[in-house]
Amino acid sequence: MQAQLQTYRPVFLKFQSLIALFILCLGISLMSDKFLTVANFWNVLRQISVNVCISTGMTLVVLTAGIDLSVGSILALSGAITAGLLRNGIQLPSANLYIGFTLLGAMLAGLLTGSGLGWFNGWAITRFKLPPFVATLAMLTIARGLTMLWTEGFPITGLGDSFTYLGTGWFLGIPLPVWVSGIIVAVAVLITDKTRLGRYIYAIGGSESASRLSGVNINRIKIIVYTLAGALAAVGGLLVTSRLDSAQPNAGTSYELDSIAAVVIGGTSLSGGRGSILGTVQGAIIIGVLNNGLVLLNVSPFWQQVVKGFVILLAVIIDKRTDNEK
Amino acid sequence: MQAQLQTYRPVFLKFQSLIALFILCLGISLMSDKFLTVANFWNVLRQISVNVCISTGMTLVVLTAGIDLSVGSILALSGAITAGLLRNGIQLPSANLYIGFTLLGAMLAGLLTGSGLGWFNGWAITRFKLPPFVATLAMLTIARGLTMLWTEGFPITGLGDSFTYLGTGWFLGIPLPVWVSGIIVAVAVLITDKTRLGRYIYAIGGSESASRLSGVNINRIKIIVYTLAGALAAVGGLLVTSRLDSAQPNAGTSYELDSIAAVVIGGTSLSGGRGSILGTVQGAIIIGVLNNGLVLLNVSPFWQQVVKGFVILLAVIIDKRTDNEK
Amino acid sequence: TTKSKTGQPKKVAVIVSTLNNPWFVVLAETAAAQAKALGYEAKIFDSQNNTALENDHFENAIVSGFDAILLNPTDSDGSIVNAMKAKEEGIPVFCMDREVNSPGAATCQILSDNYSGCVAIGKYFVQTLGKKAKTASVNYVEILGLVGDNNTWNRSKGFHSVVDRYPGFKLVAQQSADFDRNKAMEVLESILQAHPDIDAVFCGNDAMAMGAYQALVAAGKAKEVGVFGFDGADDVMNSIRDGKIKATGLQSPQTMARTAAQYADEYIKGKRDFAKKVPVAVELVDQANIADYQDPKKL
Amino acid sequence: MLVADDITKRFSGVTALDKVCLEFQAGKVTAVIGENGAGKSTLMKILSGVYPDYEGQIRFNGQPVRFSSVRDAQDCGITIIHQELNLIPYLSITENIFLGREITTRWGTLDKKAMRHTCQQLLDKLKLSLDPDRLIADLKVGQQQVVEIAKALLVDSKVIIMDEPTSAISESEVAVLFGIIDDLRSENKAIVYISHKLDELFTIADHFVVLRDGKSIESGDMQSMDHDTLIRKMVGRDITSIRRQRNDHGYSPLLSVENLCLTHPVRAQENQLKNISLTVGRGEIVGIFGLMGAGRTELLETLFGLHPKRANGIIRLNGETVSCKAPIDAIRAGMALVPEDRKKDGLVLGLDVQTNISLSTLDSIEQTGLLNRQKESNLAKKYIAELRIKTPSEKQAAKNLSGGNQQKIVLSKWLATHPKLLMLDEPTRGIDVNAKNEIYKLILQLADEGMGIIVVSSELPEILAISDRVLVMSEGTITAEMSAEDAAEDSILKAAIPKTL
Ligand SMILES: Nc1ncnc2c1ncn2[C@@H]1O[C@H](COP(=O)(O)OP(=O)(O)OP(=O)(O)O)[C@@H](O)[C@H]1O
Ligand SMILES: Nc1ncnc2c1ncn2[C@@H]1O[C@H](COP(=O)(O)OP(=O)(O)OP(=O)(O)O)[C@@H](O)[C@H]1O
Ligand SMILES: O[C@@H]1[C@H](O)[C@H](O)CO[C@H]1O
Ligand SMILES: [Mg+2]
Ligand SMILES: [Mg+2]
Repeated sequence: MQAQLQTYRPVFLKFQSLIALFILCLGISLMSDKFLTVANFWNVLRQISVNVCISTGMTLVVLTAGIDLSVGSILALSGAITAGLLRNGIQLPSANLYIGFTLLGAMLAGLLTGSGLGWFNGWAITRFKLPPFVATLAMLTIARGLTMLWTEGFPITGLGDSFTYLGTGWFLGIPLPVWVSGIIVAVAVLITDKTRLGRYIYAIGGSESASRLSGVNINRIKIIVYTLAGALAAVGGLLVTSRLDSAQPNAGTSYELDSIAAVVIGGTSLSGGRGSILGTVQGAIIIGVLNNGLVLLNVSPFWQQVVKGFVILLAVIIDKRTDNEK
Repeated sequence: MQAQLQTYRPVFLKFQSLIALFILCLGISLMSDKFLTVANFWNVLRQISVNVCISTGMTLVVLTAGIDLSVGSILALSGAITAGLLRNGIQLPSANLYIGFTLLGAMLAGLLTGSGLGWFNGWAITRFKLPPFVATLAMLTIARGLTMLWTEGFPITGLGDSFTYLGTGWFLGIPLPVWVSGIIVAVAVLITDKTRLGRYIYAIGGSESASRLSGVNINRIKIIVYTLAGALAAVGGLLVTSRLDSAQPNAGTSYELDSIAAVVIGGTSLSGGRGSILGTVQGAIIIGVLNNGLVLLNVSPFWQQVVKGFVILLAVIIDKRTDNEK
Repeated sequence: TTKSKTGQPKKVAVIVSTLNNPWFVVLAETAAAQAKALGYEAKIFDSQNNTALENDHFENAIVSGFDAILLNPTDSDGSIVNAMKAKEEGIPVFCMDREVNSPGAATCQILSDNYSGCVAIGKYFVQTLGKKAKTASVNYVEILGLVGDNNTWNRSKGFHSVVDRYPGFKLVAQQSADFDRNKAMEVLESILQAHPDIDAVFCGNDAMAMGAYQALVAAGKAKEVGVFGFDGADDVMNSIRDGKIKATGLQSPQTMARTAAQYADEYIKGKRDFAKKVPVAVELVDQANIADYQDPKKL
Repeated sequence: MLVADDITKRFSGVTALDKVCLEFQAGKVTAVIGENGAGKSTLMKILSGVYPDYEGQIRFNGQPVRFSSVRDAQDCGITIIHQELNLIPYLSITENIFLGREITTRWGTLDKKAMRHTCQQLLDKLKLSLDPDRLIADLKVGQQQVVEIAKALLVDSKVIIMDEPTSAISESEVAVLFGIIDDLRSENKAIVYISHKLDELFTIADHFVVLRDGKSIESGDMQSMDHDTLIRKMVGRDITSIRRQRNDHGYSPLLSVENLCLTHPVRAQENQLKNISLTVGRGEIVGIFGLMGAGRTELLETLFGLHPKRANGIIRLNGETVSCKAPIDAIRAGMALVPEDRKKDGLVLGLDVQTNISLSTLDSIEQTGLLNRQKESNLAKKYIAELRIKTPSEKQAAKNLSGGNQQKIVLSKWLATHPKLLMLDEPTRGIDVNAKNEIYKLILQLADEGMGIIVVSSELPEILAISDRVLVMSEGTITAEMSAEDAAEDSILKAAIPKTL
């Protein structure tokens, strides 16, 4: 039995957070009867879907003992690229050139942008042995600057119904962003749990030297992981942009903190090698429920921050407690 | 000789960054004749003095393998407390109570606030074994909320000449904030290099378990370090407030990133145990010179961000290079 | 063109509270463009909503020898010191949009009056919803900007100075969305769970008004609930035209910026007597008068 | 002097110590013996204040004591050399030795000079010729262990516990240590000595205590003991010692190395390996002996593709030239390396046994692109059974296993790749007799199945017992080569001693 439990540790360890989450939900629903409704349920899930996408990538990065501060800026740039191409295509009046983009083309371009910048992160980190903090901090600034340059500081708006459907539509009674983030989580769980890549991610985070000696190509795995993180930030960018029907130049500001918070609250260790995607999802849900609950209860904006801070502390303490008692 | 060099490694290792800094300064001064002037020299030093204060505390925290995300909020709250007490004292009309504060009293109250919140960080981290990231992230939110509550969202202004002198005055031809940060750096170098406390800070970051087995009181050291970080953030808060003659409720937002950047660019490892205060000072100078230079060179604000990102990357790469060649 | 003694063109600094918001991008770029048109070298500084950074910009601008500063202050009180510093160096400061709370610090302030702009919106708000208020209570939501920003409170106070005097109006939720479109949408989504029966939303700026409107569309309530914004951003102007958003307070960043640059030019050419304050009216734009604003400005 | 009464210690699920009673006397060296996982280190950690929660009682000089921290025990005069190295990598030797016991000046600042001086004296006493300012991270494991010993000798204590102090050092250092222990004994200190090298125990110990499965089995005078009896008490049965059966026919060539050189990582004009040429045949076991720092680890690492930029020379495996740019190339060519530092390089300690075993052969448990848990656990179970790895299940985290069992996991990991050439660097370091024997058996069996094997070891008896051929290294060159039959201890040692001293 004990052994059985331990088998799935990399996956289910994380269900530790459930207790804190449960207490949190119970508390809010005692205070507001609007909390436990179907509509609000989808509401919360829809609202966290962007953070879930980003945090899934962040989890992979953190599992390798890295960090990615650039996700928010990459999100903004990818969204802006898609929106800009969709809206204006590429126009080079001097060369008398105009390239229009289909919805799919523009979305692909956004995803490629995100993956490309993520790849650059990974390349810089492995090629020059830079601390991930520095490399991705630089990218945070660079991608934000590029977003400003591309948008000239203005939102790009009016992207058409078929694009906004992605962020606002429903399918089989479930909001599309929830589908997207759900599928991403499912694939990421599969990757971390069932594939070589996932295994190597945990191994590198656990001991880079032992992994190298076991024939793992450390640099390759790291580059893949940062590229994925960039791509997932881009997915987040598409979701945000399509929900708002507008690419905001300042989108995603400080999302890196929310995302790392979800990862850490979900029990993944910042020193790598331990944690899981599902834990992160719970971390994101805790943050989402908290934000939602504070608004439902109409806590004043001043008090909200104080309450939020203490609830996060408590949630993590409760998790630690129950974890130790096991 | 080799041995000699290695002795002072914890202190001088950091002079690695000097090369990048030198190249940076050379580049800027070739492009702008305003850069290498006495006025601009004090200018840059005055501008980085707040970051230097905060980053000194951050370095201590990072050396123990921790992190402190709450410095910006603590800075804001401490500044606001000092400003509020100086301006209004404590008024409890219901109890017919009014307590006025002298300049010194109000400043002490600000410093105590910062130290108290820092102590709370350390206490939460050691008592509940919380990841420092989570505990200080919670404090980031809490202290910001408290600042809003205390100021009701409005800046507190008109604090009197004797207080603003701290941020704007000169003494022996050197701006006071530069004196303050200089003295803090000197004391911190002394602590890290010449005292037990400093030794234990490095030891804990190098290996917590080995330090514990050597009889080091880990919790005590950590609490001291986070308290110091809070106190130094408060000093930063006093400097900012007095420089502006106004406590801004949103002061210090995202200073944690600037500060960690200075620490990491200065060669301190985020996994603890390696690095130095002087390295951090150089990191802060690099960032300060970069900000100053980009403005002097009239780089457009959007391009600034892109350029800044690449220069940071380059600076760290150059350091790594020269470090390896040694 | 205007040259300094050395023959270099004279320089004008545009120090703006943030570029992370298109409204200010327009303000800054118009000011810089106007200064250039008048023959100056112009440079934009972005204070990123940080008064201390603004302070750095002032120092840097003074060191690098700018001849005038067009300032959009981060904070009416915190920026006093900065403006004073320039004054001491003999560099004139012209405030745009937001004021600096000190009579002597700036040479001239060209201001958009947030408070009275929102008084106007408050009046319009009461007027449009008043009919319902007679029979039942009007439930409305307020979405605030950054709670640490005093424009947020100037707007809120102006609005409440009117609306709070009418008993039929009930503020069911007051939440902040940091002037951000996405946050406003999410906040209103949640509020709608608690208060599905609201009649109106007042937002501290237009980006939030757009976000709020989208949340209402998603909830199928866009028809019943009136949205009110502030700024006169393109999106909102178009939405008013399409009958989606009720009203906004149109501030004219272009006018303020051009005037400021114009005054700076006059100062440099010798003029010294400027009015301390030049208010630029915030115009209430609603579905009745939107036709007067045919040509949407880029905003 | 120090008495333990009915000490019981439980870890979640495991009873590590079960009512252990024993006694350590002043002026005597008491050997604590037992297999891996018997509970020796756990007991010592209780006696030195590391684990404050336990059942039972400790008496010190007749007084009941209860240590709630390492400090408490230190203040009572109990010092311990831990089995695991407990040094701070980026502090210097001096800083490590004085950690927690710094000398300060009257200003309260650190008295670096005094500490450096004392440290130098200690290092001299231990014959470790290193600058006290060197960082620990730059030292070899063996040197670190000497520093660990120095740390324990710094303060004047009444009880000194040594938990495998010699696992990583070679015989000359052991001799120095024994000299020091003799001095301590004559100063009437109580010394507790734990080691899996039984010969050492006979040399140094006065008394012995046997622990088996967390229980104290027996204690007595060392003099009344012989090798086999001791082993029987420890293991609970007889074990036969292993010796390689010599085979007369030659071996068909497997590995041949010609003129392998490796430049120094910092001083590029200097070579760490100088024109090494060697061969290993199919089914042959080649033992490489050398003193600390002779370059044996570097040799194995270079063969395994860990230093591609600094190495040159020709390596042929199975007649084909191999150029290993990374370990993966070496693995594909059929090589395997069991590294010297198994905790750092051999295992991912936080992952479980089966994950560690499958790490280098994930393709073999893949099915349609996904890892098959069943196959994986079967693979692990197979090796757990074959190598008799003691673990509650294949899902136990590697860090919770004893040293010997950890080493077997590393071996399993490599056997699973079916290598042609297996390189073992100090394969039995810190491993009990029984497990050692099992590992020897395994090595011999693998050789008989046709695998070529290189064993690097600092233990001469080990080299002599299992090798077909012995190479001796010193200062980066091979200084002697002989068949095991002809190998005499003194000629090997002579070849191992550096000429440039
Ligand atoms: N921290 C721990 N958590 C769980 N179990 C532990 C822990 N430390 C030791 N054990 C278990 O307690 C038992 C005794 O371990 P101990 O380290 O004392 O053995 P030992 O006799 O020192 O072995 P070795 O000769 O390998 O050093 C083993 O079964 C071990 O797995
Ligand atoms: N990190 C390092 N820094 C400096 N010199 C090193 C380092 N690692 C190894 N050396 C030097 O390289 C040479 C060979 O070391 P190597 O580890 O191969 O020796 P070894 O024979 O395996 O010894 P050991 O028994 O300690 O493992 C020695 O001279 C050693 O001092
Ligand atoms: O008018 C501007 C914009 O609305 C901005 O969103 C907040 O600050 C105000 O001054
Ligand atoms: Mg042990
Ligand atoms: Mg070796």
